[in-house]
Amino acid sequence: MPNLLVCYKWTLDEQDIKINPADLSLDSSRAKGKISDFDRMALEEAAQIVEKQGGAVDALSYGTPAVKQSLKDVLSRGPNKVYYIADASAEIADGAVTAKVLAAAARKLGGYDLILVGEGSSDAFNQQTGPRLAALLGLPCVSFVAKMTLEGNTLTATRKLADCTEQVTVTTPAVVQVLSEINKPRIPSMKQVLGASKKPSGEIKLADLGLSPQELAPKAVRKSVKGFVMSRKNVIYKESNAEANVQKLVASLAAEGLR
Amino acid sequence: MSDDKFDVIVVGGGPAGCACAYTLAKQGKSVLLLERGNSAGSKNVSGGRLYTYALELVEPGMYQRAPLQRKIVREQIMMLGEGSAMTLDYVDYGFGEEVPQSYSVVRASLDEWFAAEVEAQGAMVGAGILVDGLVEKGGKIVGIRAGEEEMYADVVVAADGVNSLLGQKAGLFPDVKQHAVGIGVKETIELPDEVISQRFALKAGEGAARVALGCTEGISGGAFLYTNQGSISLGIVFNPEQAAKHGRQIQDIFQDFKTHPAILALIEGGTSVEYGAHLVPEMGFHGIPQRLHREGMLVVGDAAQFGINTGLIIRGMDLAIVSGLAAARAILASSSPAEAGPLYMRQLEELLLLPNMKVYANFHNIFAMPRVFQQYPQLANQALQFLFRVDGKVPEPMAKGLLRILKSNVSFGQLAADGWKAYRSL
Amino acid sequence: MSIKKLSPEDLLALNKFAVDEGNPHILVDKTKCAQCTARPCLVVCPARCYRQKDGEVNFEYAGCLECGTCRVVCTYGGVTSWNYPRASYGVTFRCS
Amino acid sequence: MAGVFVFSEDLALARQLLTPALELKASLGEPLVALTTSEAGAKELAALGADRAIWLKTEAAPEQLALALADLLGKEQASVVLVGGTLRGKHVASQVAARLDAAMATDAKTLKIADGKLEITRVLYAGLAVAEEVLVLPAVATVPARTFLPPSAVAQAGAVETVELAGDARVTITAVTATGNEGVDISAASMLVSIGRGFRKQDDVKLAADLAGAIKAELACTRGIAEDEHWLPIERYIGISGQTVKPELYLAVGLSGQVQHMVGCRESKLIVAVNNDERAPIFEAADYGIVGDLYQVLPLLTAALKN
Repeated sequence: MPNLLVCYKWTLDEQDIKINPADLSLDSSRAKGKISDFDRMALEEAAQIVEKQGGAVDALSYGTPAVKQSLKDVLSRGPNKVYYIADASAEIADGAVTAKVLAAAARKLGGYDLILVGEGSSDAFNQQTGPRLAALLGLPCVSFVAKMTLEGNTLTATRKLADCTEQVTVTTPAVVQVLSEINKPRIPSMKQVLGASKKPSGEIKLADLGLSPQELAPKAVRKSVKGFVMSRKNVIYKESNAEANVQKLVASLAAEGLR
Repeated sequence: MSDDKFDVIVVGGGPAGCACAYTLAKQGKSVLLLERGNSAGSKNVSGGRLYTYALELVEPGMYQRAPLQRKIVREQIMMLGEGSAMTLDYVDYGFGEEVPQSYSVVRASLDEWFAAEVEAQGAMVGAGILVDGLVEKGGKIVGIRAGEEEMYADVVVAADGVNSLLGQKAGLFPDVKQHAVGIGVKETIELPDEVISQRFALKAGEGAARVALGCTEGISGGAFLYTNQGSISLGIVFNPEQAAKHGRQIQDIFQDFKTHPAILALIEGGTSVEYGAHLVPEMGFHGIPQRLHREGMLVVGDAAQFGINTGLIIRGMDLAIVSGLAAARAILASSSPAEAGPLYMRQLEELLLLPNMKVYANFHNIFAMPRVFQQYPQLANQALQFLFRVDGKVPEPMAKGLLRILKSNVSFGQLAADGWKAYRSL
Repeated sequence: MSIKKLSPEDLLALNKFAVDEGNPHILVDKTKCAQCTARPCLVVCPARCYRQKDGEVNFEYAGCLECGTCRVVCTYGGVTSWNYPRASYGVTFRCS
Repeated sequence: MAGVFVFSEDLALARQLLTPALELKASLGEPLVALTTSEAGAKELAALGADRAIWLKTEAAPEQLALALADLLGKEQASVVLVGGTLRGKHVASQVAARLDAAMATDAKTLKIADGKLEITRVLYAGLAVAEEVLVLPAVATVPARTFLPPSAVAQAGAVETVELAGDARVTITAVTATGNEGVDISAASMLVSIGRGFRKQDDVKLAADLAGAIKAELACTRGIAEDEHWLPIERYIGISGQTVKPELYLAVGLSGQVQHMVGCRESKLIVAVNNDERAPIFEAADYGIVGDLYQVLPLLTAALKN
């Protein structure tokens, strides 16, 4: 029976982040955390596999101490146990550091048939954790998976790429990066929510992962972050007479040189 | 004990539910607190003042841990005229010498904190769970249903708010009537804390609470303003029945009030950050349903329509907490679920909730007098304008002028009738 | 930013909503609304979820503040079903 | 040896990559090397300014080359590697970065060298913000299609080399189906009619198709229409995890304009919205808009624009 590991990220909810119009700085003081949207599909996929064919799912996250807020939520989505590395270094960790920390933790935990990740994090959306993790762990990587089945130690997957759809097979252990279309994540039911508080969590200390300060130094550093401001004409026709609206719009398009 | 059976299930993570669950858990009961929002407080809107005594009843000193905003030392009453306003500003640093009498609060943080306190007492807290039904067996309530799943308890406490769908499902009372509630709308406006202190003549940590009349276009209702840490809660409560008849959208009336020069001066430069709305029980003692319990179920807080509005004092959260506490004490004292209901009613008396509400029982009659919301505030403003005006012309004799202003707003008959009615209501 | 009058759209835009697409938590029967001349919902819904267009009452649940006013004022049975949104959906207040 | 390297399995994209790469080459004073999987492609890239163009001779799919490519780039001591930002490209870039222990960023919109480091800009929080990031060298960055125009041909073409690469055979491809998108690349279309949840059933998509036909536009859609309803193929989906487009005209019909969608189209020259919900965020993001029922507006608009 398969042993699965899902890596997830605890991110700020972008809906709670405000742009200060004066200097376009971001105010995230009121922002709540959430399990990164796309990681929910990875959690759901793992949960469905185990619900169908048995086995066990663990979850793993590397984040600032705020990652502890995620434990109940993540456990309500299927995993039997959650491991977390809560360390301030995560605040500035880049894709290189994150993958190294997760790889070291996954190696330490050991024995997983599949490691699942989402297609990108909902904050930075760098989309590199999965393939990087596979490279570091020496595992094959199946990216952008729209559908998957696991039979014994053979994973069959449908990859959706821009120009084609690929059917691939791989012998486990492997890393799978799932597309958001692979499933619709559950709204945890009452019993799943309540059951989560009885499930175990385990903290892994960053210091116990044997990574050197050099390995933990980010190679990509954020220099500035500014809110994006859309500046548009915002000419809206809202009379109750649809024909009048259409005529005005057509005239506007003509004035813009489009027809 | 099995996984799906508790001593008590509390539905709703507001002040009533939390106070109840906290007290029960502290006394060793197995308690499940369920909240439909993703976190407690995330679905809740209130004007924003908590009278501290209620938290003190739950546990002395508890208020010191709570994320309260500002200690209210200024009580203000405002009468708005067209482009003018009269404000009565009462300062009292002595309100509650040892324990400050009241604080402004923001529910998103207050309720979240309270639910965490409940959890720390050993109760199980489940957020993001919508309870949509009750489980009944042999004429008793024995549990709740959320989606396909059920959970069981000796007693279910419905702290599910003013709409109390659960109370209705239990057959305890019919849906609230439109004359019995107010519709409150509220904007939260952020301003630097120092600016708020300055504008309201407050020291750091001190707050002002204001009620305003004359801003509802004659609809029964009034406005409120509370100073928080770094924000101001500004809103109006309308009688929905009258508002509908009046015909102007309530948001538009609210926005006019917000930009009334006397209000604008207080919030200018601020940033609107949230808009909420909520029903408020308005009938006071007479609005309390006949039945607040049946075997296996108690109704607390807004769900029981507990609220006091004297026009000057608006109370809801404290009554919610007291009723939650009353329910908890009743459950702790009862040896069977059947006993809990009558004991709860007795606790509501002993904890002085019902006696308090009885004192103000007829106050809603005052709000049934339409002139309170337009003519009288206007009268006050016109009178003051008359008294303060100096323009070089020969003024009308004072008595004559005041009489003219009085008569233009209200007849002697109306005045006498209103005065008598108000006196009778007190 | 300075304070100005905000339209209902502006006010709702301040809030955080998770819309349960295709799953309205409030059901409105337009044939009932057609018989109602008072239409209090158009005036008192603080989110203006109810709007009149071409003589018809249109209901949009996406900006609902979950207050219950429409249910309470509707005397014609136009609001046929009123529930809270499913868990994790609807409005989330952060500073109220 | 050092160098600025570009790689994309998509030749059109590889050409575009040369433009920022030429600037980086100038800043770093290092040669520009283009990697591609076809011989003709290599020749073409050499003619567009690559000092060297390497034909990666292989039977393997691009992402199967990731580790071998990383070894090649390691041997070449690449300073900067620009990879075409397709899904395959992102896979390759991530694994190359891991193997080289290099910094990496996806979807770089601007790139420059400053203080011996690679500075890029990219969006954060589903488009809410734009970040400047500084990547130490060696650095890997993916660049989305159509971010840059290809450079013009140079007088003297670079050298063309051939390197045979073995693919990683651990992932076996058993079947490949070309996606039925009639060969249309919506990111190349100059006009798009994009649809969202305002459409009640699949048949109604015809209303949008008629409009698109009238103005010779392509159809696009939101994530929900492609992934949940499957009314349009996934390649027509615009958004954070879908396509990014910047047409002359983006006509958004019955879509609310969530930031996750808008990030994919906000660089459009003109955005026009049709939506019955006046408070839909799409109107904030639109130059022109009609508040109204799309079932009523679209036929009128189609008729009006036909002439």
